[in-house]
Amino acid sequence: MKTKTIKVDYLARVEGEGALSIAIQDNKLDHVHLKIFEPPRFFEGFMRGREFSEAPDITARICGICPVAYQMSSAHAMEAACGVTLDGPLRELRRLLYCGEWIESHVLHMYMLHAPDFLGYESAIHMAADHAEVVKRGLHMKKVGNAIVNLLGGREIHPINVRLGGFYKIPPLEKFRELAEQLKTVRDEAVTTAQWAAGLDFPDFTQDYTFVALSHPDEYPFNEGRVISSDGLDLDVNDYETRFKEQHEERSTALHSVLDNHITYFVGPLARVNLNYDQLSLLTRQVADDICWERGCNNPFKSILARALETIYACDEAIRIIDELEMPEAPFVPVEPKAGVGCAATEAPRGILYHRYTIDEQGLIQNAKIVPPTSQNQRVIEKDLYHFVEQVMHEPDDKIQWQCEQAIRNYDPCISCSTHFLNLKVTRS
Amino acid sequence: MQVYRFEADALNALIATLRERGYKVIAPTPMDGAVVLGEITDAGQLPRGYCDEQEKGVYRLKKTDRDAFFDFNVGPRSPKRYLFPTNHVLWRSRQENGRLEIYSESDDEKPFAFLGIRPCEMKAVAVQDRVLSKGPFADRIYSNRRQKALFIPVDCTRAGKTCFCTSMGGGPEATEGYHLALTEVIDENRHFFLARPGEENSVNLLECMQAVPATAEEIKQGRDLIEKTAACMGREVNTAGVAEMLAEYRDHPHWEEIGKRCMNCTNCTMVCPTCFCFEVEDHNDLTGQNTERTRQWDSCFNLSFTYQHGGSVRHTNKARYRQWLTHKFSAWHDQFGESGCVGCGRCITWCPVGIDVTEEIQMFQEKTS
Amino acid sequence: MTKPSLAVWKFASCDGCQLSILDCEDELLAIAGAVDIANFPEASREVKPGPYTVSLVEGSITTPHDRERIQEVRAQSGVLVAIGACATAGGIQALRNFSDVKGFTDAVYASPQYISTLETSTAISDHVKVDFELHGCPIDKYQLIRVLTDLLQGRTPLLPSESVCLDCKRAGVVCVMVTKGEPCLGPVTHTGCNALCPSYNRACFGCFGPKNTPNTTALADRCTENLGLEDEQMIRLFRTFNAGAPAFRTESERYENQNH
Amino acid sequence: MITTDVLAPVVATVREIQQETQDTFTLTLETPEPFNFKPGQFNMLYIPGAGEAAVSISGDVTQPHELIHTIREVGNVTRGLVALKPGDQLGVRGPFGRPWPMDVVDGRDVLVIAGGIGLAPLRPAVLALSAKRAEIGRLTVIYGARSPEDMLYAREFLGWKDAFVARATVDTASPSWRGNMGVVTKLISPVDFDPTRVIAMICGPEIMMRFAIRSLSALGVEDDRIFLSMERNMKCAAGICGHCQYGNYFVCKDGPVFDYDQVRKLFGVKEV
Ligand SMILES: Cc1cc2nc3c(=O)[nH]c(=O)nc-3n(C[C@H](O)[C@H](O)[C@H](O)COP(=O)(O)OP(=O)(O)OC[C@H]3O[C@@H](n4cnc5c(N)ncnc54)[C@H](O)[C@@H]3O)c2cc1C
Ligand code: SF4
Ligand code: SF4
Ligand code: SF4
Repeated sequence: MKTKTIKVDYLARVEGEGALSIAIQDNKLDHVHLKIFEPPRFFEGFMRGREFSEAPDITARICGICPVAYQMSSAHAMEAACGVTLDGPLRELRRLLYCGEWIESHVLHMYMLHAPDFLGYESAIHMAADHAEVVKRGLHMKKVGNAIVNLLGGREIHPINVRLGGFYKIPPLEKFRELAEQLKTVRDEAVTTAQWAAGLDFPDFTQDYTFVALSHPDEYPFNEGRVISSDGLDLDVNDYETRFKEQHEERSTALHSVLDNHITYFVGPLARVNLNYDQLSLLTRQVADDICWERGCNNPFKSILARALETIYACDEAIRIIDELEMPEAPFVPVEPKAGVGCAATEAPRGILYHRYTIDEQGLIQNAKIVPPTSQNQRVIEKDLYHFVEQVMHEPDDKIQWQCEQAIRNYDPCISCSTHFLNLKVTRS
Repeated sequence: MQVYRFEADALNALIATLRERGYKVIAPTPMDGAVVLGEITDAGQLPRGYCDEQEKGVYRLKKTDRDAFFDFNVGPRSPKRYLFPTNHVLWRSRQENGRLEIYSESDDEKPFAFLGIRPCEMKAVAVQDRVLSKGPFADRIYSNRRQKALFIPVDCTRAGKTCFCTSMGGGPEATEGYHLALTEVIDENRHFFLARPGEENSVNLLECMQAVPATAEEIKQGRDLIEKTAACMGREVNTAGVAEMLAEYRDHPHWEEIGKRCMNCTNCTMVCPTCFCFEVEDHNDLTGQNTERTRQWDSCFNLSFTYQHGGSVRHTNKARYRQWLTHKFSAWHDQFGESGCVGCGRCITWCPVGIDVTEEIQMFQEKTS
Repeated sequence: MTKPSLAVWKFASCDGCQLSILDCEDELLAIAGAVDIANFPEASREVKPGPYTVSLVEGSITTPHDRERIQEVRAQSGVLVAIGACATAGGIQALRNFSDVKGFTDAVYASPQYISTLETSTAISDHVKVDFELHGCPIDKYQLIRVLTDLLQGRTPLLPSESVCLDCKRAGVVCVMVTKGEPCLGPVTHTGCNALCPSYNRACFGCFGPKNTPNTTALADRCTENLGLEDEQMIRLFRTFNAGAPAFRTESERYENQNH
Repeated sequence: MITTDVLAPVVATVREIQQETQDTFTLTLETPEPFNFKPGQFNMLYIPGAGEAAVSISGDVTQPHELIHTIREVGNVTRGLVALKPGDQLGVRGPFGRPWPMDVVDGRDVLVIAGGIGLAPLRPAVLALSAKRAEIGRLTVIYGARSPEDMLYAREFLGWKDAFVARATVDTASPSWRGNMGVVTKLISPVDFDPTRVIAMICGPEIMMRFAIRSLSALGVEDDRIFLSMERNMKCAAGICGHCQYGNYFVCKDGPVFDYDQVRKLFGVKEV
């Protein structure tokens, strides 16, 4: 019996630490394991006993790549617990902040983490040697995405300006206006990005997926909406845990989330674009048509196109918000603690991020639950790999390895987020 | 000297004229819960109808039912911030193959017109003059900005709880260095300003405000306000023998006690209008070829301040506080022939833990007498 | 002349500090020109073998495996720079140092028996010699560039370790503690952020860790005696991202043990 | 308008760099203009990216076209200075400071006491004194170093020994060392000078200066005839940055040379 193992001990160009192991026996696939060895950090544990107002700052530290997502989910969950809803300019500014993080994170992923796979480079820095203009475009787009987070959040990583009820301080209108000018250039670059990405070589790989995303009647989802799926699910966020459950497997410090105890599902840009296509801006839909985007796309490698489309959308939306922006009367509305439970789900760049908190009448946190996008996608990643490896099994190991890594990067997994994640190991016989 | 009077509404004309003449008008304006100095373009940006309440470690901005423009005392910023900028590029250099070129940075800041600063701040400018432009070496940036600046202080008609200018000879009436000194008079019926042109010929500034010679009655009204202010200072220092006492008692155990309370956070030195210490720093690009040398405000409360190879001379809180207080009230006399303190009270208000120089001096006086 | 090499290592962390490198959008290609980025998995698949001229280490030591791994990293590194609150003080995950880790594991994981972890989260310098510490949660990217520039040009990096107040006042920000009575950690916190929080009207929460010679006791006394804070609040104030830094830890324990 | 900027250096070129001891080097610089200075004065030397360091001028006042500095490598700036090669350029500002009291030495004995790198600021004084031997009384130089290998200007020192009284002592040495061992104060002897008339010039670590002063005082040398050179952190050297304050003095402009009468009260206090 010949057994062959392909191992990736340390997955590169993903955030956090993970490994992959594939075993092939007599030319038949034996197993594919995605292992997450990101050391556990116990956020839910030490949130207990903290003040409700601390949640946005503390949970941001779960992930340096999408801290805004954590701040948004935790703030909305706490506000829900206290019976506060934001509207008007404060609600719009929160969307604007999220636009910044989407642009920054999507561009980082497209240009620096994912594109090198398509073009056969080890990294964007290697890629820059032959495609300097492309990389510089990416860096410029990322910079402006970051500039939004910087202005409204104070800094790009772990912003300091988000608080329950709104913000600590609203920067002056003219600063937003300056940003809007830069965003117009970035929107053009985002259109170029989509056209450029459409020209990449996509492996011929499609699967039947259950896509899950938030959905809102009036807008493309960021901070609120019902949880819907491609299979007809339509759930209030407060009922999220009745259908979605997390499981813990030995090979991982992360938890896997499943729908209705057995359904593997898919969250993130591809799910969002598929489920909320009509809410995208006109320009985004026009570009989608130009690049022959198929509605209901189920090739995960094309997630890079979904990201490109969402980047155009995020620029459009940010420009719209700034154009219509009126300064709020106060930077925040007061949020008084109230004993109870609050849930919220928001759309992190990588997919749904769910938070639930129980607080007491003083606002001290009794219980916290956080379900990050990566733990929701982990099963679908493994499943993808399983089928994908079957397709490429005949290839040399180093090629399998690279392509498997690419298949994982389709999901832009953020391992640090999964708190609770990759090495490739292929065993062949 | 002739004293003039103009109506309160005319301030806008003054601001417009100053701007027309090429000045950046720096005046008090409300910001984030305090009255601070900042550039203004319109009298509407003045803190009209605001007053401040100050105590050690506490500052609160309040609305009043009066319409006065200058009904507050000093805020955390002083003219020092403009004449002696917090962060400034001194020069740039370029280095290639061992050759070095140094380019001095010119300072192309517009001249400042300080409007509505306080008599103690005028005094503080005079104190800084001695340090930064009248010593054996003059600081180029300060001296040039200082020479070009125009000063229109407003006398204090209300004393803050942390003020002690009368003890230090700083106020409440502007007496030197000004181009035009104003007194704001407001009662049920009238709201006007008295104006005293300074030594420099600045009478021509009065035209735009349609100022007229003030009546004896009006002049007296202003005088009364200033006298009343002088009589109700929030704090007081008996300066007799203080310089000698502090120089003498460098080893007194009371320093230890203050050391326990002081956080060496530098706030007092940063807000003090006379503190002048600075730090210089080089910034390189990654190639090492291009360098920018900057200077920024420093503080004797910093550990790095006295760093010499092997460690810092003043490594304890107590020694750093002693340096500061002794410098202000004692060494300054030896160095510059006057006190380094003008009694503005900023260091008392803006100390986050409320350490009060007047109290500490009094404590020394009691413990050493 | 061969280019100096740079390696970036991750231990328990959120990846934010190393992301700062990729966030140097204007400087990234210049950095890549000046150094050979030999090992930086977040950015590149390519891993060149050590030794490395400069290693940037992010994250804290929380597992037996990581405790071994940091020794290997040290052995392969010329200059080792610890970056961020996790690497310099144990990070937010050092909150476990104050309670029972098993309780946390049970709270988070359904099958806690699979989790292998240490009782404490500790700074890199608790395990190996660290040549330079860059503070912040996250670090400031401009400070990082300064440190790299200094190291590349053979200088010892020198960053100020004074209070946030120094930069707060230089920036002309109005003090939140004095005008609003909010407990601000600025007076005892290391500069580096340009007084970011106060400039957004909020009190500093100490994400850059303790400054040199911090007088935490004087600050805490003021908070409890004059600003009306409860002991529990004082403990929480000092126990966030730099809870494990000695000065903050000691102060929080003083309140926990009621000896103040 | 003030156009000259006391903070802006001029560019000087390295003519020669010579290793004195393991960690100490002597730099000879050329400046665009002859550089007139007095013994005991110092310059601010600038290395781009690293910053400035105060360094005493160690050259001969009669040779204003060559600017000599002896530098011990301790940190970024000094490391940058010793890395210079002939032909390299650097920034120089100066000269600054109050010099040794060369105007009061005529007709008097002069005692020079140096410890370690402290000989660097005293060298111009020794050279000037030795050039005017006829006008002064007896000249004595005593010098303490860590070890024989740490002695500055070792060859020149041998020449001094022939011309006047020059003695050296070291803290530690190999058995082949024939000279004195122990602290520098042991070499202070009233045989060499008249304590009632002598002018003493001291430079070295503060602790060494303290012991030297104690010995001199014990011999009856008055405070105002004992001169010492102080060292403090300096950023401007022009009396405006505040760093070098020492009690009521600025070391850069009131010093670095003080007579002991001026600083006696401060000398005993910690952390001034
Ligand atoms: C009047 C005078 C004359 C002198 N003459 C001579 C001489 O002839 N020869 C000679 O060799 N030396 C002389 N010195 C001493 C010389 O100036 C110092 O050794 C020199 O400044 C060291 O500079 P550096 O950058 O190499 O070392 P460092 O001591 O490392 O750095 C100098 C500066 O960097 C900062 N710094 C460095 N490390 C720290 C830290 N850990 N914490 C805080 N801040 C720090 C400080 O601001 C300090 O000013 C003289 C000094 C004075 C005042
Ligand atoms: S020492 Fe205090 S009171 Fe005196 S001038 Fe400075 S800040 Fe004002
Ligand atoms: S706001 Fe905080 S950091 Fe700023 S001066 Fe006040 S106490 Fe210091
Ligand atoms: S002010 Fe304090 S909490 Fe805010 S960024 Fe700076 S160090 Fe961190």
